Amino acid sequence: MVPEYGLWLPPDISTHGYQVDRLINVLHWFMALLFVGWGIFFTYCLFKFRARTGHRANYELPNAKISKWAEVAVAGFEVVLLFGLALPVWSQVKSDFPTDEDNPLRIRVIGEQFAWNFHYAGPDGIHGRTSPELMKADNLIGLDMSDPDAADDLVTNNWMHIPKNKKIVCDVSTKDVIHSFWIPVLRVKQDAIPGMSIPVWFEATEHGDKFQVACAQLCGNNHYTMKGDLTIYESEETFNEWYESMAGDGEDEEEEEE
Amino acid sequence: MSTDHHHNPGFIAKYVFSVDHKVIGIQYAVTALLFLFFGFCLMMMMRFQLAYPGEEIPVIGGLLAGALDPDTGGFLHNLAASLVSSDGFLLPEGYNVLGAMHGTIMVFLGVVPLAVGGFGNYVMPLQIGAPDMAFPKLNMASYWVFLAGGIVMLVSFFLPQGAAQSGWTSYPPLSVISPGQTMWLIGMVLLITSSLLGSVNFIVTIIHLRAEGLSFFRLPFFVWAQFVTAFLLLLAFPPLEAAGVLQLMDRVAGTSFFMPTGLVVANEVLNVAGEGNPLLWQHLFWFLAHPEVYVLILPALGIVAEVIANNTRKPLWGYRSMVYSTIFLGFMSFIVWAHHMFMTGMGETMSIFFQTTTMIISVPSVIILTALVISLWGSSIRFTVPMLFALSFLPMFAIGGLTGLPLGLAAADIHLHDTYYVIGHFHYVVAPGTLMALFAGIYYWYPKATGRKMNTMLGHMHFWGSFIFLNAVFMPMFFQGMAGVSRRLYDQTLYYHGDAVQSLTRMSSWGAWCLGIAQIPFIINFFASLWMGKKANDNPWEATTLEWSTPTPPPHGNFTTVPVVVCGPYEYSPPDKPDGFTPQMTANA
Amino acid sequence: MAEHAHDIAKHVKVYIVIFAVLMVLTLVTVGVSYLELSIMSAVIVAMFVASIKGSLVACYFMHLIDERKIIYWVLALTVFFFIVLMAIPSLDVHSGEGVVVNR
Amino acid sequence: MSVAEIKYIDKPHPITGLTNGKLGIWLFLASEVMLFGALFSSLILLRVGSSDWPHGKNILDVPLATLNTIILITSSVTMVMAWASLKMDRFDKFKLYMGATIALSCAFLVIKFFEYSPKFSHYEAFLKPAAVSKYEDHLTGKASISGHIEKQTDDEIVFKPDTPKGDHGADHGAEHDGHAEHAEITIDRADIHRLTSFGPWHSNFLGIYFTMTGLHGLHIIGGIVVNAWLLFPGSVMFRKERERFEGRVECAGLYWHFVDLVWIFLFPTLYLL
Ligand code: HEA
Ligand code: HEA
Ligand code: CUA
Ligand SMILES: [Cu+2]
Repeated sequence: MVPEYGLWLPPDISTHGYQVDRLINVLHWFMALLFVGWGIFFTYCLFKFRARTGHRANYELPNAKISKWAEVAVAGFEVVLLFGLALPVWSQVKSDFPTDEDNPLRIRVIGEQFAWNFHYAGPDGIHGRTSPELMKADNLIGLDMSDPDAADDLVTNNWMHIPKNKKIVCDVSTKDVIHSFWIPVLRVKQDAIPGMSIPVWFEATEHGDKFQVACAQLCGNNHYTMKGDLTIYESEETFNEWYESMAGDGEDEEEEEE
Repeated sequence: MSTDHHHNPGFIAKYVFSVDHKVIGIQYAVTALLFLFFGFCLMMMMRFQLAYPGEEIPVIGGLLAGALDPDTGGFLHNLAASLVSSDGFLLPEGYNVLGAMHGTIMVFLGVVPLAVGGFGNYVMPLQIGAPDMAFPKLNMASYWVFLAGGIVMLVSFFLPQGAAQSGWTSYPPLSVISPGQTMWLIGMVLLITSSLLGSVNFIVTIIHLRAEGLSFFRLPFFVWAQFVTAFLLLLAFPPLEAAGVLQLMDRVAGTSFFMPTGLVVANEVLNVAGEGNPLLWQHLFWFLAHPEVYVLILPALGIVAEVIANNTRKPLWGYRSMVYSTIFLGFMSFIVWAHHMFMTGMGETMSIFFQTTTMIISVPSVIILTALVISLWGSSIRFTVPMLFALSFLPMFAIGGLTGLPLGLAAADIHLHDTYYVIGHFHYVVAPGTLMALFAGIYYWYPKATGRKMNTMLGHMHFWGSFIFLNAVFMPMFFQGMAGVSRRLYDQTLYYHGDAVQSLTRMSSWGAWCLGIAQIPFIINFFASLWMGKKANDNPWEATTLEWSTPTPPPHGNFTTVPVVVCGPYEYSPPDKPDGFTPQMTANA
Repeated sequence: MAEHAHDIAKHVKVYIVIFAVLMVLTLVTVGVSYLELSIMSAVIVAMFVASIKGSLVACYFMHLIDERKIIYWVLALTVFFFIVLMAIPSLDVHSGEGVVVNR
Repeated sequence: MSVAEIKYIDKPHPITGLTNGKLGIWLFLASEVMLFGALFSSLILLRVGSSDWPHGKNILDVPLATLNTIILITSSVTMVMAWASLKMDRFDKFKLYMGATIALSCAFLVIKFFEYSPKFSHYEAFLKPAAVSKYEDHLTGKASISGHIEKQTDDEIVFKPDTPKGDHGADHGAEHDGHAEHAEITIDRADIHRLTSFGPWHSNFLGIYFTMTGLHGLHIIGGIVVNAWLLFPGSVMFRKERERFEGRVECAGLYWHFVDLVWIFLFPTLYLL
């Protein structure tokens, strides 16, 4: 099922996204109101005060208290937007990370020119060690197979898999230049900064396999091809089934599976 | 210096290496217009790729593809190789080259030199009753350094590495590892140096060389705008110069100021020392680049204020609060820079601080715009060509400014950052905003500089064409951005959400080409009016400010009598002369 | 500013004194650097001495001590933005939620 | 056309009390503050973010730099004395002091040259973690050996290491270590992770050191050019336009003191901390 995309915001399938959307919508109503009101006054002036015979400019300045009120109202509304709508969402997205009780699924997201790699920790929940020296065409994230934690790990290239209704934490990093990890339908965006690993979290509320992960930051010639697919499973069970089927495939990383 | 005026200089000294601010202003303006045109041409090529991904670019594509052969391509060979494939369609790296150079050229070689170097240089000394800039030779140097910077940028297209391709923001590590960036950095260092020389000159001139009686609160608003702008350039540009030097070191001396340890490019670990910080560049860049955007808008606001006051035949409403707002705006613009970096993972406190300052900085803009609109009340509006441009500036700048608000709130920016919404936002302020204001300025001051008026009919054609098609280009971008289309995207149809709005992209592209056609009357008008324009008297717009009280075109030294100022800048329709106006300068001192 | 010759002669004496003080302070800061202080106190001492030296140069050689108001204003503005600029590192290092990976 | 005169070139403006030149030079210095401010800010950021920032004294030559500090401060004094001499109507002394200023600035550059050049023949070999124990006795850094290259082949390097850390008497700058009596050692290329001279590419510390001192050096060169102009061709102005000439000397002086001031901060931050 390809979601309906249109002129306004793309569909939202995350738990926090509605707040982002609400902020955007409220803000645009406010902007439209301001613009229309202001535009009516402007157009009226253009018509009413056009130069014509018998009409003369008035040297006296209008005592426009209304402007003060309008300005105060604009400023006031901005305060409301900022403290009422914008900051709470931001702080939820940025600070209220899932705790251990939520038992989030942690995925390492590693950008490179021009692909997204997803590093799953597997049943043990611990990501195996990686190192730059080991990053080669057959081991894109440089997973160190001598680390026991790496044994049950799985790495996918340009294809992200997550279960629905589960909190996901992504640790976003990059091998080379700056990328920006973006899933439009989940209202998630985080720059991948070289030398850093930055966490973001979200939770999907729909499942399906026709979603996309994008790169939002110019990262070189093929920036435009740097998109991944996103499959969201109906439940954790189906997600685990997928995981096991992949792990059993005997790809490079899983050869040491017991 | 001043003694030079007494000699009778030869042609070269008079028109090429001139120290006269008026000649330098015109040199700046013409050079900048050519760069604007060039930047626009780059964009028209890009717009073709966007509208019809992977198709051969008409005419130019074939032309460049023909130059791909190193033997027959001649000097075009390198250019062609960096832009097009053998089938004549734009390469992804070519797209990036065009985008980066469009941004750079428009901002640093087009709008700033036109608004500050051109209008500032030509008009400001006249408006304050000064014989010239305080340092005429420095002024000349500033132009030539600017030109050198521009030439470096242009030449870079024809070198084997091609021109810069990492966006006008040049974020490292990408900019450090991609070709062409070195010339960009050298060019930028020259352009920055030129701006610094210019801004020192502007500030000293405005503080010291005002005519007798011209107190600060009698200055035309345009001069105020230039004054604040000069401070922005003076204090914000040096950090970018520092950053540019650091990036240059990273590229040519193998340092790693912006390169952290363990970067792996194409599966090879980069052999550099590491431990650098890519965000350092972003901080230094935006520390300049946010004030820079106000450098783009303030002179435009100044022009609009002059034209509106003149054509409403009435003093500006709220002149003082406009001045205070401008100063406040300039000051605040130094502490909002990180709103361009909300998605880099900054901490919460920091983002709250920058969201708040961003909301605060929108208030002075609202005040200035409101003052300009209320100035219409009770006026008698003459719809001259400059006035049409100035009036259309107001709603279009309002759209651009208002759409800055969602970007300034980090939560909304999650969705909008780095999408076409941002492109829409800032083009509404720089193109339908600043560019329209600059056109207004050209039509308004042309008679002063040349002694002839530009043609009104062609002016109307230019205005309506530009007005309609600028909106046609940029309005769809908001919807594209909302839908989620990333900027700097060679081919958006690869994404579901991008494919869904491809028709908008196409519309925007057609808008851009029509916009190009709409410039033809302007170009004709600009050159033909030099010979065929209606002769203008010294004060064709019946304006009050000082530049209109001196002969047209103004002589060396600008004024034939010592100007003495007796009143504020906008004494239109005063009670004692209900149908007239009081010039700022007394007839004879 | 444009003073008379005997004022200048007085200035000259001041210059010599300042010169001596600067020399002493230079030796002091070099000397202190051999004391193996902790990095924190070393920075504080070094910056303190450098600030004194800098202020002496600015105040006496550059005559800032009795300069015109307008220059103070320009410098005050500059100093403010200078401080903002100096805040960049602290903004960056202390507040991000990202983890630096030293791989 | 008396209207055409630009005012306040030689006489101060009645309200600001400044000539154009002086106001201009102060504005220029304000922008210079921001330029060097940005570099200092970068230095702090890089240093705070670094895992192993070297002690300037261990890499750089403190005695030479101290000498340079003294030279530069002296040149600042001679500069201000040159200006004072003009004011006291002693053109001969002006020439003397100005000449001294220029000579001192040239000396500064010469010393800088001697400070820079050994860095490019002095190497550091960063070892691969696995190979560190092999060269235990010779380590000069955490996992590195610095010294001079005696001979190199495709798979080996004959290296004359500096006195290893811990040995006493080694804390006076690496440059002198050429004299240290230390046996040559042979390092396998395969054990080396990165071999680099002490140029700007060595580390961010040396990178910022070369960038900042280099930029400062360019400012010195600029100052020399201006001062030389004032001393030779420009000095004819003294008789023709006395006040204007004094103004120019004052502005050049302000610039020169600023260059000195920058050095006063560069010296401890780079060399001593
Ligand atoms: C001339 C240039 C200019 C101007 C004036 C502005 C003005 C503003 N800009 Fe914009 N901006 C840019 C040029 C400009 N910008 C550029 C070039 C970029 C992108 C750079 C890049 O990434 O390449 C950018 C990007 C940008 C971002 C980063 C977006 C992102 O990358 O995610 C943000 C975020 O806060 C922002 C905010 C603002 C705000 C709040 C204003 C405010 O100052 C706007 C204030 C104006 C108003 C609020 C409207 C005025 C008033 C009315 C409509 C009247 C109504 C009044 C009454 C009824 C009384 N801008
Ligand atoms: C001042 C700045 C400025 C101006 C005026 C413009 C003007 C225009 N810009 Fe530009 N643009 C930028 C600054 C500017 N832009 C920047 C900074 C970027 C970001 C780059 C990046 O991603 O790094 C950008 C990016 C950008 C993009 C996004 C590319 C991408 O993300 O992939 C697009 C897409 O359509 C675009 C289009 C246009 C168009 C159609 C115009 C039109 O409005 C142009 C109109 C021009 C004219 C009408 C010319 C008029 C002059 C004449 C006719 C001369 C006559 C000559 C004589 C008389 C001598 N611009
Ligand atoms: Cu990765 Cu764009
Ligand atoms: Cu901004």
